[in-house]
Amino acid sequence: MATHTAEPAREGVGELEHLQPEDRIWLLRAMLLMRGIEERAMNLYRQGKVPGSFYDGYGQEAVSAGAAFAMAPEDRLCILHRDLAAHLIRGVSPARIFAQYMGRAAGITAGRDGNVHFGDRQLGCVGMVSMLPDMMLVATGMAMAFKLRGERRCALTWFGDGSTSRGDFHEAMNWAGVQKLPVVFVLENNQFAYSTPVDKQYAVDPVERAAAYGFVGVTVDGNDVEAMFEAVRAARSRAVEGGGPTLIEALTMRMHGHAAHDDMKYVPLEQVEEWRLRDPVERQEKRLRSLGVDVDAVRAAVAEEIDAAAQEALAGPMPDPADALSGVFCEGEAEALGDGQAPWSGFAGGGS
Amino acid sequence: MATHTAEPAREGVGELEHLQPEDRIWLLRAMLLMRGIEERAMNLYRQGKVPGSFYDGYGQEAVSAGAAFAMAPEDRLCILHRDLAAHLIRGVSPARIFAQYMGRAAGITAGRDGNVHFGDRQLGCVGMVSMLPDMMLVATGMAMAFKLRGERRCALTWFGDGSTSRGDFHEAMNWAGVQKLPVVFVLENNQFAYSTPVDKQYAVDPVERAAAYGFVGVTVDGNDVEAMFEAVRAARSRAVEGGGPTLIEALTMRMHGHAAHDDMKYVPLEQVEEWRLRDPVERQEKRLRSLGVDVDAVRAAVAEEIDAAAQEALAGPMPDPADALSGVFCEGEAEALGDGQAPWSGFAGGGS
Amino acid sequence: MATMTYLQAISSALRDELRDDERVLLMGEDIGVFGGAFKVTDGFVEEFGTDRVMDTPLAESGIIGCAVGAAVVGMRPVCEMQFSDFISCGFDQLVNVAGKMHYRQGLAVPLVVRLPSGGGFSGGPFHSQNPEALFMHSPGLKVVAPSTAEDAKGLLHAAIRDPNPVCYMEHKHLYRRVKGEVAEGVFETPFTARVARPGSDLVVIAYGAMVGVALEATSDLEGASIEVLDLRSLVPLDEDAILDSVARCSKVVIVDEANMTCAAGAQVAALIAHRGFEDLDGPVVRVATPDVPIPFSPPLEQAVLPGVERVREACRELLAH
Amino acid sequence: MATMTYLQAISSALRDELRDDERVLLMGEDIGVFGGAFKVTDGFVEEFGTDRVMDTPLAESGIIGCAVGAAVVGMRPVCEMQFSDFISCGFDQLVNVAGKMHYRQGLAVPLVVRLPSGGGFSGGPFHSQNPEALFMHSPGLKVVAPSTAEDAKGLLHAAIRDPNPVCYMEHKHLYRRVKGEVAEGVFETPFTARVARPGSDLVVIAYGAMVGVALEATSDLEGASIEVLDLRSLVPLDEDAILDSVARCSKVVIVDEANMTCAAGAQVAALIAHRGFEDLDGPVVRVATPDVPIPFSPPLEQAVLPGVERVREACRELLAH
Ligand SMILES: Cc1ncc(C[n+]2csc(CCOP(=O)(O)OP(=O)(O)O)c2C)c(N)n1
Ligand SMILES: Cc1ncc(C[n+]2csc(CCOP(=O)(O)OP(=O)(O)O)c2C)c(N)n1
Ligand SMILES: [Mg+2]
Ligand SMILES: [Mg+2]
Repeated sequence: MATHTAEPAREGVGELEHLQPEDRIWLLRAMLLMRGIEERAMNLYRQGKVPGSFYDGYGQEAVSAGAAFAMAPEDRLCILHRDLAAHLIRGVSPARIFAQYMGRAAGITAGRDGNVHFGDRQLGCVGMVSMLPDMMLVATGMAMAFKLRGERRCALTWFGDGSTSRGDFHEAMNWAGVQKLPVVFVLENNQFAYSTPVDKQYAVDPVERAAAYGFVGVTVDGNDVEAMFEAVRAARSRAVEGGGPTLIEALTMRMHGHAAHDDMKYVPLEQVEEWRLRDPVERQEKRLRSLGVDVDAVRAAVAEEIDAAAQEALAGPMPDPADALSGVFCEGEAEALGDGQAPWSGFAGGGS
Repeated sequence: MATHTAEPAREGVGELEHLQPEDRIWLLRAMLLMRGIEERAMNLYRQGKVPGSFYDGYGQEAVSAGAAFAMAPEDRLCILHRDLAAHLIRGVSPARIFAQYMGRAAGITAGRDGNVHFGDRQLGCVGMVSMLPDMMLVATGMAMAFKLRGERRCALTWFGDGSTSRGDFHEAMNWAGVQKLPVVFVLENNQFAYSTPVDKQYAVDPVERAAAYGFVGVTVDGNDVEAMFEAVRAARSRAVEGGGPTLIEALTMRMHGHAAHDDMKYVPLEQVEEWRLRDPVERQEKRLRSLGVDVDAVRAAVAEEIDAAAQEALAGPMPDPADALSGVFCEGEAEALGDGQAPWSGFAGGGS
Repeated sequence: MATMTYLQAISSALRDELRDDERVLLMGEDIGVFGGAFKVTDGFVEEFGTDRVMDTPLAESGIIGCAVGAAVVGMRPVCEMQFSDFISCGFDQLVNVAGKMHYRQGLAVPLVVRLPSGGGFSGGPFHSQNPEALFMHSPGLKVVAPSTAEDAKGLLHAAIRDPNPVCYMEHKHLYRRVKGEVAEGVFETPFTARVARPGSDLVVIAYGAMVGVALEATSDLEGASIEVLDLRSLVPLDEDAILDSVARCSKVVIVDEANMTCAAGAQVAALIAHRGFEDLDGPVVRVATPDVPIPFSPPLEQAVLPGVERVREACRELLAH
Repeated sequence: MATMTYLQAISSALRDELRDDERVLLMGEDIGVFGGAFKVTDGFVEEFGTDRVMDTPLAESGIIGCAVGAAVVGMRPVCEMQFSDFISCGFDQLVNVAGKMHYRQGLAVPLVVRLPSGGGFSGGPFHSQNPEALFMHSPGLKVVAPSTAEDAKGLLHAAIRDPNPVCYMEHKHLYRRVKGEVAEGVFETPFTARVARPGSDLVVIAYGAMVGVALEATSDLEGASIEVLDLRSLVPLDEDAILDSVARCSKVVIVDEANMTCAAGAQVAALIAHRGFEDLDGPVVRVATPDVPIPFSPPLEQAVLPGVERVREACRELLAH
């Protein structure tokens, strides 16, 4: 694959080297889509059209957008609950995402699983389980298979600061380290786990643990989508070159409540205000404007796409209750995950 | 308690300062008892008098002897499967230990649990479960209670190199670190987990993890009983002074198979030979001889004690099958763990 | 007497125990400053402080394991699983460390695990589970499941004062829907069954949220006299009360919300088929959730959860037998 | 045809699959160089290498979780729990990640977990458990439990070729005690029940090690014609075969080694009490291990495990009914 032979040469050079103008616009588009879809979904939730609870990643859009953009079609992802942009970059249509939130038949899980618990298997993604951070082990196992088969592929998963306290975090980090697996762990540190601040979760920043597991740990500004991209691109290329795992801590902030019901009055206002000045979408817009990109046109196109998608989803039916009992077991052949879209220009022919 | 007020003054000074001649003899006695009891029990196993499987700690006696010797009566211990000396120091009689191995009524668990899975609750010890290293969390919880109640007490547990790969290792280390609890974790690194060498268990020595959890990690020669004692004494005093947990890695070697059935042909002979030269019992004997102690007299006394204990145990009955169903639930008042014996001269009136 | 919701009754029991007994300690994720995902401990930190209403790290094995350690040195920990589903992450500590301790070592582990459970609100596969049967199959754990506000309080007091590990199943769907008169102060409800409505033609045996469903489904079945037995406690299981009802009614429908296979209802049915057989006049009918994860979307979820209609149908059929 | 022990049959199935299908991968603690705690994979590393017979870190959640990851990218992992008891440490990954994946996401997880289970050799509370009911109660997991060498091989082939997670219960006590003729090469045994001995007066329903106990206990019961039904598969459960036997024999004794409450036997009894009721001529009798941890000392262990005597007594009583 072009990217793989090309990469070593690229090693070490800065993001500008890797991101063409169309890439940088794609990154903005992904973030705008994520924000716009989640805002619309929140309204639908308020109108009672989205059942259950509702989670969003407002202010964290750069983490999933930048990371997913560095992943190749043949790579595999376990996407978490604040990472909507990753689904969009892999090729999931906004209409299916709205349908998913609303529990409609056209949703990725056809109403079986809730809101953010989905992943399009045809696009190389595994839907998360609620138990955090269980998916770290699934990603580690994918990477283990890639290494055993001698494939130049990589697995990536996101997880939160709170979930670093759970045993599965350790079992995955240790396993990936001792077997030197091609996996990228993106720690999405948004300062809180529900209402619990990080200082009740750990005494030392978890990025420090990477060295104790035998691999690289880096900290990135999680609100800079191009910095996110570059950190993950480098980690991915290390992984496929046999250099082992990387732990990337993306520093960001959860700007909304844990879920729709949460007024987050436990968060100091100053903290929110301070982070508001570092909004990842505005930062990328500023960048692009300075390059002469017509950002308003991008915004307008995204808004239109979202309207159309919401309409399409709202017009779709709910699932058929008669279906409720089917599919507990796979009846036919087990079908492995498929390849996803990979819009980055660095991937020759890697999707739209 | 004398020990507590006395300790701060002692901080920093070497083991000679802390160990009186009678203490150093006690340490040898504990190791000789452990080795002698396990050797005898192994014979009983071969004769079919010990049901199930049989585990021993040959060559690792210093780890449990030195560590337990530094614990006060009011401290609490979770003792593992290669730590027999700790039970002896807390005050469990050899006869009850033989009875335990043989599944007799007089055993500490009265035949309910097997061989090494015991702890005398009246002596402040909790019997281990097989799932490793679950007891790390139990010890952490004890320490949490001590801190919440403002008590100057400490919890200690041992665990093996292999068990550091499990999630509970992490949940305990992280919890103890973030809450700065008075707990001492003794990592008994005997180079193997059953047949699995440490290089398949981790990429970096686990002692390095301590810093990433926010507390001290030290490495000790696990075959030097006085060095073990001193490391744990210092860790305990740090703990009761509010200094938080300590991870102590005791470097040692499993000189026998994982259990009686294991010929350990997966272990390079040179490795065993090299460690044989560092036998912890011989080292302590040499020390004491140079101090003019009559080591042979100590040996003879221990041998006699073991003979008598084995005879006593062999004469005892098996448990009554009619008892098999009782005691699943506690019917009366819940009774907390009691205080153990603490023979170290540093503990005024701490036992025999 | 005061009127309380099921949720207020739980809070009230916790508050009373924290006031009465300094050994009582609450542990859980977001139970302190935030007052818990369902606000059961709302305002508690203000009265009892962050030490006794502890916001723990996100670590269920840690919560159960540390609670065991605290319990054996004299504390009375009450752990909250944010959702009962997450006990799967602390399962080993619960069944192997807490559950087997007293039998193996004679060491009591006075510990309560609160498990907000059950579905009905589009919680999806990971926020709707009813794991009680897993505990029933693990020796050494007691299991209770209140259906009324009164029992929610009394069973929780009894659980906290019990010297053993007790799994306290609190049904999320009842939190604010169920209201009732609750006696003032501390009272302990025994771990026995309760006849929710006496009857003679057929008995519906249920617990937790299914008791309300059973009562509604059978409130008017063409004048048939339908008994509803509320188990309240699953371990110990009140076998005498069950066999009693069967002897009186000779027709039985067993309802539980958990997945059908090996559920609590299976044990009750097996008990009746063995020791109540002679009294039976008709098959031992079960209504439960089929063996599927609980789906998220309302039409799917409603299709799998046992509802009033399914229970009524089952009773009608059996009465006609 | 070759004569093999139960253990050799398991090894043979694993060896055949490793030869036939490069996607097959064995993962577990000490299964490589050492050949496994019970020597099931003895000599495998020499033929297949340490990559395909992988000595993993001591981490059960890691083993199951990584196996799920490998499975969804095209591998066919077969995990060994060193003892079935340790699945408690990987329980969450098994029931929540592996078990629910296909229903939730339409993603198949072809994965086998081998679980050496059962007691009878003073293994004590942590090396003698029979956790199958926990899996039966968790939707999305198949569960099989062979009692003969032939089925040990055929069920393992079928499990490895099944596109779903399968819990393969291998009973430690049978490893070297059970011998039998086993067909050459690869053959798949369907996940259905098997009549181990036909009969007409009473049927004993069992699986795993209890099948042998049932056969021995009923080999000569004053000339009564006793059927023994070997379930072989617990999920799916062969309900037709069960109801069939009940229809023919009208008297039923259900034996399992697991703790009584909510065990597999409870489900079988509940099924019969519901759908086989009309055919019953006597109570549905159960023999199982009482709800205690499995004690270590032989006299205690023998007192709790269901043995030939208890089963014979149960049959005698029921026949006299
Ligand atoms: C094992 C587990 N325990 C509890 C929960 C309930 N819960 C859902 S999200 C959450 C906080 C997660 O915090 P973090 O990992 O930082 O992710 P974030 O939501 O901040 O992105 C909790 C406790 C869970 N999902 N999984
Ligand atoms: C959770 C768990 N998995 C598997 C086992 C089976 N097992 C018993 S001892 C052992 C090796 C333990 O190695 P280590 O932790 O280094 O302790 P050591 O025996 O070397 O002292 C294993 C795998 C276990 N006891 N617990
Ligand atoms: Mg967070
Ligand atoms: Mg070891």
